[in-house]
Amino acid sequence: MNVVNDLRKTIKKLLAEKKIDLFVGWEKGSLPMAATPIFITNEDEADRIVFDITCGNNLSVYFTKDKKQFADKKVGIAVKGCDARSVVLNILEKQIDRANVVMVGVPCHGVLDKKKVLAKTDGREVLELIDGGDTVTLKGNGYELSSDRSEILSSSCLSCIYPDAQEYDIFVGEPRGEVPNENRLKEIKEFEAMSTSEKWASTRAEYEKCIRCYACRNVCPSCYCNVCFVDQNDPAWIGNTCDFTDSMVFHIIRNLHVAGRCVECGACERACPMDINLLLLNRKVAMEVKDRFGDVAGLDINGKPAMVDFREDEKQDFIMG
Amino acid sequence: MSEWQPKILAILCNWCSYAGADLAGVSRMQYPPNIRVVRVPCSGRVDPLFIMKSLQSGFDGVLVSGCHPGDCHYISGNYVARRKFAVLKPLLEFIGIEPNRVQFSWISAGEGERFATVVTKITEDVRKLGPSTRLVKKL
Amino acid sequence: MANPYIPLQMKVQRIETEDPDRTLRTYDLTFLNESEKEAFRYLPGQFCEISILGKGESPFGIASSPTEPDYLRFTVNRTGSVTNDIHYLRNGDIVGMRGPLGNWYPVEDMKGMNVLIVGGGFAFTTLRSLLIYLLDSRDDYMDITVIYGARNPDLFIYKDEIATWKQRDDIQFHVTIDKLVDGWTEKTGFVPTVTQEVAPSPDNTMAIVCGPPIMIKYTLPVLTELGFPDERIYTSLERRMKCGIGKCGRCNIGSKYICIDGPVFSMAELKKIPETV
Amino acid sequence: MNMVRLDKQKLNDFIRELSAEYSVYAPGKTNGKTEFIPVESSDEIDFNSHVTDMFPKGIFFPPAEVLFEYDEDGVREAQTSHRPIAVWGMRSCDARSLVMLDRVFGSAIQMPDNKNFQDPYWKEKYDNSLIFGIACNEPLSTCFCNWLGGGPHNRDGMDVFVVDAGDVYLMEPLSDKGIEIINSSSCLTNATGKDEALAVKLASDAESMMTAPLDTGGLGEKLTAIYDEPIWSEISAKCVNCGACTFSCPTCHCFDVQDEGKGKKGKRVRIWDSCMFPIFTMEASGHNPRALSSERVRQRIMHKYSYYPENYGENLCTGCGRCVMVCPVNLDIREVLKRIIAYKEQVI
Repeated sequence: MNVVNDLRKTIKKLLAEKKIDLFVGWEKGSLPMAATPIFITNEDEADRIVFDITCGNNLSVYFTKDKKQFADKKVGIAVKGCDARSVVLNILEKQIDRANVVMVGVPCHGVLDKKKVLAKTDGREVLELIDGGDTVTLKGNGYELSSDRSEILSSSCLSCIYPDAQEYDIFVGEPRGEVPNENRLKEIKEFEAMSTSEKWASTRAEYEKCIRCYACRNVCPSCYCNVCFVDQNDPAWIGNTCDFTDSMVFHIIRNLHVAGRCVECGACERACPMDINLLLLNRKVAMEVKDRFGDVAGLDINGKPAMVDFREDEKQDFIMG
Repeated sequence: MSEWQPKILAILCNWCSYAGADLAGVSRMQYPPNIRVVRVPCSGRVDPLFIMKSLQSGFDGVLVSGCHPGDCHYISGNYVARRKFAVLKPLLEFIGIEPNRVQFSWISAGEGERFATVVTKITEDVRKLGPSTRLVKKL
Repeated sequence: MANPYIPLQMKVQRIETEDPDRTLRTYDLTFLNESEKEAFRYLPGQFCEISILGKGESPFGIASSPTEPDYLRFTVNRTGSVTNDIHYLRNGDIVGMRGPLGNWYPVEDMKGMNVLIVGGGFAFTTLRSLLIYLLDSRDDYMDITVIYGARNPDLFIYKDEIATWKQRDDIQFHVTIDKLVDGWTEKTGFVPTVTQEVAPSPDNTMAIVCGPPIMIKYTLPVLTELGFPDERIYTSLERRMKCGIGKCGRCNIGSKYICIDGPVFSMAELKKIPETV
Repeated sequence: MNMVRLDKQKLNDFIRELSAEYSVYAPGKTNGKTEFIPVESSDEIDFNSHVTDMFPKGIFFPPAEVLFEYDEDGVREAQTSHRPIAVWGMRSCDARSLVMLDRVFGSAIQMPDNKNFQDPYWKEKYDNSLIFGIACNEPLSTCFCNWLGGGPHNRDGMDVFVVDAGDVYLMEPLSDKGIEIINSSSCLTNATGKDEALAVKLASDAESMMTAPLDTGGLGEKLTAIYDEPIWSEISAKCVNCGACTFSCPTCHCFDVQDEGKGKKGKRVRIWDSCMFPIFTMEASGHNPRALSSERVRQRIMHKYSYYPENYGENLCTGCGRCVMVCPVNLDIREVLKRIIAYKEQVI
């Protein structure tokens, strides 16, 4: 609760001192499992700000969406570790001017994944959720249960090593520091251990669910092309029907487009109405980028996104002998 | 019906690999007739989308070839391309596309023989895999 | 009931390039099947969806008049992927056609009235249809005035016909270009301004306006100023369209669909719609 | 006709009877999501599903539907040999949505030249269908059907109304087709007065569980009045313009038409589209009448609560709450409606 109070105070101060025109944060949503983005321009509204397990949205998406509603404004933004990396990435890519953004870091202990919560409650509707830190209490019609926080966290949080903003102007609360996470790559390694056919069967089962609503693309702060390659019609690269190969190619190419730019915030996976485990591929790509090029997206504000950079002596084991 | 023959798309850079293919031709080197060549200015021009699109439209294999590192006509095009391929190839393998379907090589203008070897190798690799099915779009 | 999504097949009979840049081409299409030709009845202002199989379809206003039964005429500006492919058509090629779709200019109501036709650029297609239709029963109508503007002299379509119309003494035909160029002897200026100059009388007159959105936007107030009541100003609108039969839901302005409630709307109808034209 | 009872033990037999003539669809689980799937026995039915996660409309208006195929010989209607469709377990909101869609696809739009356009693909499936609705005894917190003229025990769009009454289903046929199927079934017995009383009680219990309805009367006029006001950019500020809401909506029906072909062979397919996407209205010239996010959000709201009611006299929304559940930024349509109704028009 202290974090939330400090955050509110910080926002009020920033607004009062005219350091920012607007603050982007989260407020309590209309559903117990979802906080919702809020844009604050006057101090009174700051009391609506919350920060807890439900604050999953990566707010830096609002810097880059087509409306560019923050253009020419000084914007304060609440950032978790991953959100901060998104902001940094957007700064590196000249989408945001560092001077126009005030990053307020918040200590993140992970955000929830709705589908994991619903698995806990056997699909029963959750009417109230109390974030008690290590345990989270879920209440609904005729039941109340508590869950270990780790059991309902988004897969992105379970593999997270940078829960704090690495780049910030103000940090509210205690930074958690880097989290050594030995099991971080477990899921990927397990997947890699399968045979090619098994991998394909598994991929196919996941991606066949895609209905092409593009929620994954639209909530992604790294996806901000004016015209997305799937929307181009001359040439039309990809069919728009729910043909599986079209959907698969869309997701492969989207993954490559965010290679070295994906901060693994998991917004895409949480936004997916079909519960596709989108992040697995993103994380695999991020792993390759880290292994091969030593780069982690959005970590270094003086860096360069991996895919526009190169070194001459890179490993090229994949080139035919 | 005649025996199935692999159909392979070869995307070659203009300055090295395409010239290498030319050399292989004028030197009358033998290599399998299974490739269809698309010439691009530089391997850096190759959007991974081209590769996916080829697989989707029924090619059994894709070969992308450019200048050796350091020899790019545009100084650094193939370095940037290398990063793309370095990510694309493991990703395709990860999702379960057979590793040998999509291959990359560096072939210089003087390496006619190498061109013949590379084409022979990918043709045999793809022949072993059989017809591509996984990403092929059926109409 | 016939399936409204299935295009009829038509043959390209004649192709004419309208401008030096070759972005505007006129196509005359003929029916492959005599019974389809017999069943095809339309009036000026209606449109068809022309299909290039494998590429898609796009809506085009019919430029021929029902009084020219031998062919259907369309003028196509090369802008997108379908129109691009249409420009690759050769004589004898087959295209798909669905139509006629939409409503038409109020040709019945115009009988016994003066008619003012205001057009701009390559939107003159359905206006050509209307003009030919009126001229083919000339006695049913009173004075006919046409104001037709284009950016430059090259961008008029149906140039030969314009020349013959201008020579007729039973219509007043004004052409105008945006900016004066050497050798131009006709009017110069934007269509709304020229309309103001020509100042056609609103008495017992029906005004039909069709052109680019910006022209329509500035011409309608001029007509109002000249004294035309909203019920006697008609315009033809356009939106991105897919099905053409009121199902796919994208060509709406307000609660109206351009494809079934339009494309022809009276100014009175448009005023009730919140979305601006 | 009076109510009849179906012992839950006999549901499987009943489904089998239906299967003789119909392809039977019911809520089931695929990949962890509930949706309407073809079933052959009651074992496949997911009885816990409330509003299914996905697309009841998909049965009659599939996400991708072939309009025709073509090759060297010309154009042919796609081969469709559908058996008539029976749906078991459709919630009141979803059954109502079909009535709404039928006005667009099924009813003849009379053109001035006496042509009328009906959608043959929709009609073939919907006109021959048999809908078994199921009453909601426990509405969810996201449900707001009672705001929009519906209710948990609403019967619109159903051939047979079904109430889950513990060990039995109470069924009330509402259409001729419904009466026929009830009469021809051997699984049913007559309901008692007690049964009927129970059905009434369940209905009133369910209704009392709903949130207090918002008065949506005059909403259409209000929307028209505030069309040009700045409220729309406030409402749409957090929208990221994905299509999750429209794709999960049982009443959204906008579609795109795409050709898919190779060489001389191919097909024309219609696919679901969403007014949330900028390319929805993007014209070839580059002009886009709804280029801004706020304009697109306004279109969605206007279409549902102003344009459609203007044309057909009823809101194009059943209050099923799916868009509320799937929205990645929690842009709750109920909040939007409340805000619009509470909004004071600014005189411009």
